[in-house]
Amino acid sequence: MSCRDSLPVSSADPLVPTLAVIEQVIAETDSGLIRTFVIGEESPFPYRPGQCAMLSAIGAGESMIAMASTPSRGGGLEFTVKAVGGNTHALHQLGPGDQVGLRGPYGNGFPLERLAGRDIAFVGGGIGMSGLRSLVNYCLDDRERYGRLTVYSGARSPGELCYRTELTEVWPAAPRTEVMVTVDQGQPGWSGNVGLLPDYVAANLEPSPDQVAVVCGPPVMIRYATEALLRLGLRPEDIILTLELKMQCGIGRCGRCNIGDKYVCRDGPVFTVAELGRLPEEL
Amino acid sequence: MAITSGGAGTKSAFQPRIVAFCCNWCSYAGADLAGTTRMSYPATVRIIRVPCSGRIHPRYVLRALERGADGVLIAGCHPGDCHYSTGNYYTRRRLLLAQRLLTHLGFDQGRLWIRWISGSEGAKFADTIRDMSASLQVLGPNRKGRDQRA
Amino acid sequence: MPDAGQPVGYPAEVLRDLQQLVRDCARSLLEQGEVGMVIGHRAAAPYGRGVPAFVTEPGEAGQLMVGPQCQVGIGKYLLDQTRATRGRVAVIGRGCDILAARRLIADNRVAPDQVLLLWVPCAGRAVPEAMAKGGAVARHCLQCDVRLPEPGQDGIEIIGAHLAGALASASLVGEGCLEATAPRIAPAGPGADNAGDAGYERWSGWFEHCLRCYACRATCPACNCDICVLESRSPQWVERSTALPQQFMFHFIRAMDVAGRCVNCGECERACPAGIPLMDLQQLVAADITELFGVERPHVPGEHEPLGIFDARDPDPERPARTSGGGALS
Amino acid sequence: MTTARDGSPRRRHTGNLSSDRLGALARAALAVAGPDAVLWAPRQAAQRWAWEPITSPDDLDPRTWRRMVNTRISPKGILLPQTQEVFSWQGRTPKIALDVPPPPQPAVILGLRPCDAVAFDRLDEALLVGEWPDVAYARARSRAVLVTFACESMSPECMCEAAGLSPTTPSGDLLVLPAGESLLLEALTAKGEAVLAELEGREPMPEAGSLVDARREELAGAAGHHAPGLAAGQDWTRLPPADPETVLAMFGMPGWEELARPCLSCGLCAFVCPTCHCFALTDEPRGDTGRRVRTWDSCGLTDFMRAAGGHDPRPAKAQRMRQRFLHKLVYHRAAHGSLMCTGCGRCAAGCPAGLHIATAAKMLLAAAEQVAQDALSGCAAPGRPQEDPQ
Repeated sequence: MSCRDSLPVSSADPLVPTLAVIEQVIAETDSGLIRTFVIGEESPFPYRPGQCAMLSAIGAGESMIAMASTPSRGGGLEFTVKAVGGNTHALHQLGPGDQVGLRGPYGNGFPLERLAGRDIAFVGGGIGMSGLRSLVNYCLDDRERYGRLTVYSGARSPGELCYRTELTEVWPAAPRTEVMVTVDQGQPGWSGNVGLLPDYVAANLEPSPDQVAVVCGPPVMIRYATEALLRLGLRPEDIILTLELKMQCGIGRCGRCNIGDKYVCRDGPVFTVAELGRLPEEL
Repeated sequence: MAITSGGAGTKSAFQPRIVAFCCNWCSYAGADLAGTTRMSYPATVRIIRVPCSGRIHPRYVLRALERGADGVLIAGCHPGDCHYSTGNYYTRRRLLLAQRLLTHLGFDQGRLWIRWISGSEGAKFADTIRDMSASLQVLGPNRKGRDQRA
Repeated sequence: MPDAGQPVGYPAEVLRDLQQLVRDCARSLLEQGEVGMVIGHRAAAPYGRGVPAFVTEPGEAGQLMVGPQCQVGIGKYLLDQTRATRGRVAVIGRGCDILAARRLIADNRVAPDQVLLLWVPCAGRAVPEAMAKGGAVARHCLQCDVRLPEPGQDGIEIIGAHLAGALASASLVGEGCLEATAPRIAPAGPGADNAGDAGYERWSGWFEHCLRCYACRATCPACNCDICVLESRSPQWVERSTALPQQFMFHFIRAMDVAGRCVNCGECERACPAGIPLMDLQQLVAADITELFGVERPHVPGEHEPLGIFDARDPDPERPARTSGGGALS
Repeated sequence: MTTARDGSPRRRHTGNLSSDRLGALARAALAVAGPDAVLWAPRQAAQRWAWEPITSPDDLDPRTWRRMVNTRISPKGILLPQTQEVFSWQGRTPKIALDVPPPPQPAVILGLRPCDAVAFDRLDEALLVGEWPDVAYARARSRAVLVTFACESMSPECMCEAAGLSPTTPSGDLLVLPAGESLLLEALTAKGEAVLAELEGREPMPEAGSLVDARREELAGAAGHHAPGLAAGQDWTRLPPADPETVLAMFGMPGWEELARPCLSCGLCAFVCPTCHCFALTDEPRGDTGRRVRTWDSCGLTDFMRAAGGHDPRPAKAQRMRQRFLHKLVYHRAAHGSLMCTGCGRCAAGCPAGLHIATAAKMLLAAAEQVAQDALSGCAAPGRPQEDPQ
């Protein structure tokens, strides 16, 4: 193996994070279980929408989180984090001025070139909206480059919807942009749609010939949303999914997040349904 | 709680670190009494209150030794006096066996003490800690099973 | 089946008859619908060693085998298979397999009416590496007291009772029998060579090589929890790193959690890739249980676990021990 | 002029060393590896062979190694330790400071079997190729000197031939072919040549090119003597890794369920394996300090893929076992062109349930064969299961 001749012995270990500082913490949901962390005044690295980074409350572990901010706007990195495990709970204890471990960017990101000129449906369930938010804002910042934009956002309840200002005010006001919101369970005062996100998309999306869909959410939602989009006539290569599996290294080495010979952390997390069709089904 | 620096040793003398698991109903009250009546015993004991000595799994003992204790005291109600009638009988079996197992693994026998201390036995608590501390001073610091970073 | 040489302990004709009985029994149980599955052993390369067989068709009963080559303890498979199988599941096994099954029943992990236990007499389990040299039995088989079926037990049938006599007199120790003659670690009582620092160094030497592969836990019939404390991350009793304190923690917790429930099957020691004499620890604990609490044969699952009951007259740490030999407790 | 294993052009460099001068070879390798290098060799303790650090190289006796087929546990841990500190920290936020550990001491690994030496090439592929190479492994690997000893005997568990290798596969930096009282040496890399040059500076040695060739042929012939193992006659290199249809057929075989039935979900197979490299990262806090460690992990353990929140794509042991065998025999090859099994046989010898990779390989070969046949006959059917793995 010739790789031994050019061993990266002097490089820094990619598993060692740098320390970054939290600038701001925004509670996204009524329950407080989902918060957005703004980290640093500027991003320490260039990135594209759909990429992820490893965020760590030092001492509590590490989690792979999608960037919710867009590189088109500068400023710090934003991560929307749901308190699920040890590390994410520990992150939720932190506030402005606190340090976090940060390494990245990881993953392939969205195929921006292939989205140019297309009508895009964004389908985001729950915390899955975070990666899509990066892409929506990226598209809005270069609005002429893309066709009609439709954001389908779903959550368990109205109180669990993330990015409410953007969903209700900012994005609907943008040119040729529509926002469709649904919740699994309504509550008093909620006048929007009640129903599962895949059904909502199936009932409302009228795909144009130029239609693509970008889907992110929990595995079950991804499965049903994909079926709905295929039934609507979208081609498998026009359905773009961002997946999540348990990840630890983020760099395709720890052997955890593979689907066939692809690693979700390194070769993904963004795959088209066509690409996944050629891989074993392990989600 | 009145705690003095126990032992008559010199300044450089080794002060054993003791973790004492005390049952809520008897031994913790006993320790409390030792404090309120201003009995003196070594300050290097750390008391962990448990609802019953039956709550104590033997792994707690090894974890304490791993994380820096030199000795571990399990203190419960006298046999027959358990607040939950029989909890300490089970403890007695379990910890006697744990004591044997630790010995089989090469741990010093005197690292784990089991004592019955009632709520009125403040003096017994203070005496036990003093005796234990003196005996651990002879044994020296525990290095077995100990995390060097702890 | 490749020739594995003359197996230790088993006269060839006894082995042949026993095997036939086992196959006939399994076939008839399946034919009559008494059970949905028979768990036993079948031969596999290399060495013709016996690996687990899960027989569901009467026609497959002919693959079942018995004898020293049967390596794998099969009792623990009841945990999976009673849940996955329609009808009862039969285990045709040696004393250690039967005790393993009884362990699962005693722990309420398997319902007694879901299983049928068939006890086959045994003359020891061979060590695979030694098979080519004529065989050698595993160390703990020498101390085994359930080689021959014990009659009159509920829910247990005996296969080949009339052949037990021939096996009872069989010698367990054959040529090249390195493993069986390896000395046990003596109890580390006060004054013993193994006490204190020497004992600690000895176990450190073994535990240093522990890979934390969980093979001991995976094979142990007493380790039958759905969620294992050794893997718990919150609270985390054992960290993943293989530093020596973590190794002691791992083996102490395991030894303590199976204390009084160990069936003396030797599976942990057989499975350990680092060759740690894990059964030494268990046998020392078993001897302690007998000595301290007067429980004879603590490896045989009974109505109560020795640590699940108590006696008001148990030795007391504040008073001199009731029996001598174990040493005064502090 | 030929090309060395590491790609450097070179002339052939061989030597003939007396068997009792192994210590000199070890010292030469240590000199090349560096002043603080550690020597590792197989040693017999408590009836089993294990890799141990050796402080007195002159006491090594290669004749005792003839009784050893291989060590019970692979040498991968010498360069890829089971527990490795990634970094340590001190202080609480907002005053945390990180510190990285010093690089490991260089290692000389003497007495490797070819299967284990080739395994390091596989680890190189898995850990070093592509973006984000594993720097910790690279540091250990770049300074290590690997001295391989060809096998004079094989056990029934040996499967290197099914994995496309042989008892004399040129592997490591320097290959040693034991021949009676001689050790025939051939340098395979620039590092190996440096060792030979260093050795020649200490002990003049004759060239041994033709002896090496003859002995290699002899030993390769002897390989046929090995006992009939389950892998006898199999050729795993025939598994087509890159064809999605075949991969899906192998993945979808119903036989996985039956194959995995005896599996007890321990991690032994991965932990004794010389090529398994999956790892876990965990934090070990101690008050205001702590460290993040990287430890071996196994795809067979139940919590390997379980995410925070409980989602687990492989909850059944059949799924976990399928992942293991497909990773070894198919996925790695699709990505890197080589099998991630070198046939050392440790997993088969050690499996407490008696499971054997050759049983899986047989099923996979049959499934692949079926796809090929179906393609020929024009009907696209999914791979059919092999009912009885035996």
